[in-house]
Amino acid sequence: MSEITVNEAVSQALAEEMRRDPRVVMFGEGVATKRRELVREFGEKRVRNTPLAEGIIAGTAVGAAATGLRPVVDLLFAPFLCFSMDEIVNSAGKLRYMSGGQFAFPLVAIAMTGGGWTVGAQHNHNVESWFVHSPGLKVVMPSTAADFKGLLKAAIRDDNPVLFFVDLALGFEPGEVPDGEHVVPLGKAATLRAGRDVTLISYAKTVNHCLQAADDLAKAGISAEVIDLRSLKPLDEKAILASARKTGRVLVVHEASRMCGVGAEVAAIVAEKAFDALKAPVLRLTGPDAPAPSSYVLEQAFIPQPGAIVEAVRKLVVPAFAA
Amino acid sequence: MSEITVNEAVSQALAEEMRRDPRVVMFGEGVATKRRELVREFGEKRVRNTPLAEGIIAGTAVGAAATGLRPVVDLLFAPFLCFSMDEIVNSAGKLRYMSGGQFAFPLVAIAMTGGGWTVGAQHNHNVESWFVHSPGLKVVMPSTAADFKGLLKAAIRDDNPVLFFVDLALGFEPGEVPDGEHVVPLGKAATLRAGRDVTLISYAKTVNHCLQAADDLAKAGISAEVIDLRSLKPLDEKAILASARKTGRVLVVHEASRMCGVGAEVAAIVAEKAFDALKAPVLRLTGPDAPAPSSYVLEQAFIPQPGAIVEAVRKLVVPAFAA
Amino acid sequence: MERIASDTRPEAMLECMMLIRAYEERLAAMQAAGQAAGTCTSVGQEASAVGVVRALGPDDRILTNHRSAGHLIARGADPGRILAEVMGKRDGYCKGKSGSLHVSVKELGVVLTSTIVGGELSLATGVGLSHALLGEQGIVACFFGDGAACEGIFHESLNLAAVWKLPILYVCENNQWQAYVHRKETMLGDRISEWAAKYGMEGLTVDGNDVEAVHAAATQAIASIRRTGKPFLLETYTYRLRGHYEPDDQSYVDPAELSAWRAKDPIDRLRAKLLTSGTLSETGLQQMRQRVAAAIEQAVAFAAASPFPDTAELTTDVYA
Amino acid sequence: MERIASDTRPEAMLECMMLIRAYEERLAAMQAAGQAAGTCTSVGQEASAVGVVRALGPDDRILTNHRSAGHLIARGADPGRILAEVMGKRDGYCKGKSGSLHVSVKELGVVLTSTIVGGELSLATGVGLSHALLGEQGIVACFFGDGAACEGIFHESLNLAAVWKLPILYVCENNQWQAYVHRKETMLGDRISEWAAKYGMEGLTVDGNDVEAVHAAATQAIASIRRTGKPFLLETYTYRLRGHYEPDDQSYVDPAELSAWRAKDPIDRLRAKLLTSGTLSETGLQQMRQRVAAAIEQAVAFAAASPFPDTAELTTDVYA
Ligand SMILES: Cc1ncc(C[n+]2csc(CCOP(=O)(O)OP(=O)(O)O)c2C)c(N)n1
Ligand SMILES: Cc1ncc(C[n+]2csc(CCOP(=O)(O)OP(=O)(O)O)c2C)c(N)n1
Ligand SMILES: [Mg+2]
Ligand SMILES: [Mg+2]
Repeated sequence: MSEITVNEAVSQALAEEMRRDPRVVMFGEGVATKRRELVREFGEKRVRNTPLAEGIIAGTAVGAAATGLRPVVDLLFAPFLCFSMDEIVNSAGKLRYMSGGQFAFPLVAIAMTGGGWTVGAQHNHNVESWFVHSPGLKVVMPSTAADFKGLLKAAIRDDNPVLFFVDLALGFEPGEVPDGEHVVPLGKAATLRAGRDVTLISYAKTVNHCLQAADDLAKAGISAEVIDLRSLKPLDEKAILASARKTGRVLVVHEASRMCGVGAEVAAIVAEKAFDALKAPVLRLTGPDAPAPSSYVLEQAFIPQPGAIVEAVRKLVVPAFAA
Repeated sequence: MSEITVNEAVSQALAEEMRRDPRVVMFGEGVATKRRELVREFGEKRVRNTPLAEGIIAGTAVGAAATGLRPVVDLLFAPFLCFSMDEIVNSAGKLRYMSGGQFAFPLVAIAMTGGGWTVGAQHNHNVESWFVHSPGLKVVMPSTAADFKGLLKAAIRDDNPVLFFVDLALGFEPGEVPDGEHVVPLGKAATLRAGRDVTLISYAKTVNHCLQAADDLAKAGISAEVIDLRSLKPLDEKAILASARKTGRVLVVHEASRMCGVGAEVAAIVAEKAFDALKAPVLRLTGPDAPAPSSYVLEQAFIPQPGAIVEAVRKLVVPAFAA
Repeated sequence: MERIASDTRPEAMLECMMLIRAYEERLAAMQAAGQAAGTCTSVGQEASAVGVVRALGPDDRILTNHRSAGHLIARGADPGRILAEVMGKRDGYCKGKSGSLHVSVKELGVVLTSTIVGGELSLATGVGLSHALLGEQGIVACFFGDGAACEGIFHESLNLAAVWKLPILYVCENNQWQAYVHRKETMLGDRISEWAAKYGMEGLTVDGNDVEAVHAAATQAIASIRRTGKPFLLETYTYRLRGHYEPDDQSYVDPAELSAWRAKDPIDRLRAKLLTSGTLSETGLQQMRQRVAAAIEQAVAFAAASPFPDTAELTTDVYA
Repeated sequence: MERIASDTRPEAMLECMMLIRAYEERLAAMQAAGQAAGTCTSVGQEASAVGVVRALGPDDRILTNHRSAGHLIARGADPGRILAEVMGKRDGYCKGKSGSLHVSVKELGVVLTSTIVGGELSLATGVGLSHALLGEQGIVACFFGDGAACEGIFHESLNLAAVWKLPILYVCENNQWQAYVHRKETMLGDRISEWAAKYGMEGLTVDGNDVEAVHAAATQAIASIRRTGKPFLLETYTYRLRGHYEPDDQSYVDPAELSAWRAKDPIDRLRAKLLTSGTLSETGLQQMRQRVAAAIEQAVAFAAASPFPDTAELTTDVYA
């Protein structure tokens, strides 16, 4: 084990996978400027700056993936994905199917998002659920340094297009990462804390808020289980349902807006498949239906905070405890 | 009342609103070719063909809306919205907020989607939930000629950006439309059939499939209520919950894929706010997590059909009836 | 096993153009009769397809757009399997999943038929990058329309290909139409090849209704790409003789313009030339017609006999 | 009540440039000290902002990009309210909701500061359409960078503006950088104005570090737009003297290039010229400096004193 930051974990994963597989290439706006160490080790052909044009960056990745390369593209901030939707959704996600399985699209698109830097709604928009909704894509959004490393490595090795979202508030978070080869399979949630009374399901930075809330709840005698989804697609239904059945109470927490978010999907799955085990309504605590504000106070108010999580849990749990 | 098709209803709404308000303009690829009658009545300045470029079509609408016009743009098929995501999501949806309320964006973007024409996944992709998830936008997807007319008129009069989705299988469907001014408010669902035992919630063409299923269910002694959401955002939570509380059993049906679709949102709302009234799990019947196939047999298999709806309802209802 | 066609004798190119024409007219007739789904034909543009595709080598790759039947057939694709795909049958090149406007054939190097206008432009640079980085011999031919040239991705694709020096032959089939909109309504200039210079790329416009001229220009452009590694923009100036999407009554088309272009039909032109020069005899022509007709009958029979896919196919091939 | 600035005397333009510089350097210092969020400065590019904006009339509208402080201040915006916005305070032009890179000021005709690179290009045509259809007098000035010129929307915007004859002055501030990438890595040509001809549009490159030259060129271009109704592409060739986003150590910048451009600093240039010609005295300059310093102190005090927005503001202004 060594302690490294999330950003370092990402850099390690990139370097290790480029070393392992010469077909892995990386490009994007400023990639070669910002990742000098990759350029030094792998050369200017495999690590490239691009013109400022997200459509062709993503499209180039799709075409390259179809014909033998395994591109990783940095699309910077999630709202810029709006310029790559055709390439990601209509091409990367659909062309394996539309070609009757003739072509594969092993590529990874990285994008940052989330509050914390007061960059405003055109740099901060949690749109991961768009890609969960779209066929043919996988979606990953880790919360720990170890998972950033292990999931990025798995994403690069996966033969499908993977969206890899980086919650930008986590970049400098340190975390223990296993030494040596460390690959985390896509599609597996992690139970970060076991509990009896309620399940908190989350991903990205709000996982940490759930862990903080669970500490506070423990002091109040409420035992909360905390599940980090990590992969949003494939979604680990088994882990979600096992915990829901165990505690009978579920709160889903994320920073993305509520309507048709990942929380809606998790709640719907629980309401369908763990219905008989539920002791209380399934609750969601999410960002509001509003663009991300820039002002620090508003930005913090946008994000579900530990205090709000505790409060929501009390609503779920107290009637039972009172009874 | 007169019987007209959905396409005619759309044309009537456009003509009436352009007549009523000189600020309403319409443009898009082939709009002036295909809507000669509008060109004749309102002139080439207000009804325009554009170059083949969805980004600037949408962007032009956003800029025009900010400065006094009320544009309606035809973006043809929903997958082409992928080229307009920045303009719709990052500009139209966010700039009112980001300007602190200084600017308004009254515009309507029309797009067709849905199976029935075997046009394949690059012309048929139900992405309405993306826009429901995004702030600042409204989303409409009617099922009857009367609602096509009334909701399009309301959308044009609304001071927010509205996505208006046309299920292309419905274009030639006839329906009774009230004579004279007919405006249907955004955000109100319609109860198309009252029932006791189960609530079927849907929108677009699958509403018709629900009605057919309800007929069949009635023969089997099961009384189904059918709700047509019509507006996906704002979503008529009140109508959803009232019916859920009444029947205690809910099936949500749509053609869009399951994960993070509108069905997930409806199910999550019901699971949270009608929990105590539920007699059975909330079920969803949706298109699969796959691109829309072209082959007619596969395309039909993609769409939730009346038979499948009946079957799903039996799962929901029979235990109770058996008990 | 697919076979890449490579015969560049004028009479072979004529027969190929006739086959494309016969295939598309038959398909349009079937559509009018309700026997097949709608599609886009390339009637009038066969010289562009055959002239360019037959200038390609076996290691070259192709990306094209919704009007791709000509490119596919010129490359050697089986009209029966194309038609089966259009009809959503199991023996279509994509198992019936793609339908009419998205046929790809990996074995022939056809990476993509994109019905997203511009989709081929967005992927071509990546295919070019693969060729450049993986040490492959071939170049990449990317066919697109004058309409696609209005999409932003045109700008992004050409610029990147120029900056990265990718081995791509961009072929703009300027057929004067963008669905129901005349090209003149969408741009002020007349020659799309002139836009190449802006990117620091070579560009050339050729008479797209003269298959020998197209073939010569493409051969030259491809040689230049192979030599320099740099992209090239070739514009084939031509005309869409049928409607945008079958059935289409062309009521929005200026009849004078249409008939002027009908007079330049690329098939009539080459046939007349070959007959006059004696390269082709009337009997030879007659035999060609018979071979073409037989091929079409066989294709129709094949596609008709092919079963629909099993509904289990609905969710296969989504993920690896 | 906002007042549109319109003084075009050289000494007024000098003072305005000094104000912009002082504002941005103060902001960068505050950011370095952790007192404000990151931002993009336009240090070195003040002549482009002031020269163009002061050539606009009161009915003209402006759309700009993330590097907009110069355009805003040149138009008469209050540095205090801009700073308050950057700091997320209630008295910011957008109530603190937009933050640093998205300040719009309706009363000054500033429709948009887009931090989506190219967002200003996508909206400009619509604003132009409003002007054309609603019979408004003004033209639309759309500022964007050389980086934005690589986005597809550049192509789409210019093409549509040309085809529809919209009254738009496109101003490409070619500052040689696109965040952390030098322009030469992203395009083969050197002059973005040359791309105008392709669209059938007039284009011109001007020395972007000479405010009088910029002002003269913009005045001419605007006159042509008012006369013809047609768009115009003006390129101001300049250089970004500070980093992309504060703080930025510029470690990736070639020091020789940077110092060559520092020698062409637009403020030094005009100041020297005005002093030499006697248009400005040393005392006059001293007074200017004092006024600028006072304005900045006032702005900082204003922004510091402004409260943060109430959290109830989180969900207001989302819908009409
Ligand atoms: C992104 C996108 N926008 C619009 C369409 C609808 N459409 C299909 S073909 C076509 C015209 C294309 O014109 P061009 O590129 O010149 O090709 P042509 O059809 O003339 O061969 C249009 C508008 C589409 N398929 N994709
Ligand atoms: C669509 C989009 N892509 C990328 C970025 C990140 N970014 C912000 S500014 C910038 C450079 C812009 O270069 P240019 O247009 O030349 O403007 P300049 O910063 O030089 O003034 C980049 C890449 C962005 N904000 N928006
Ligand atoms: Mg065309
Ligand atoms: Mg720049």
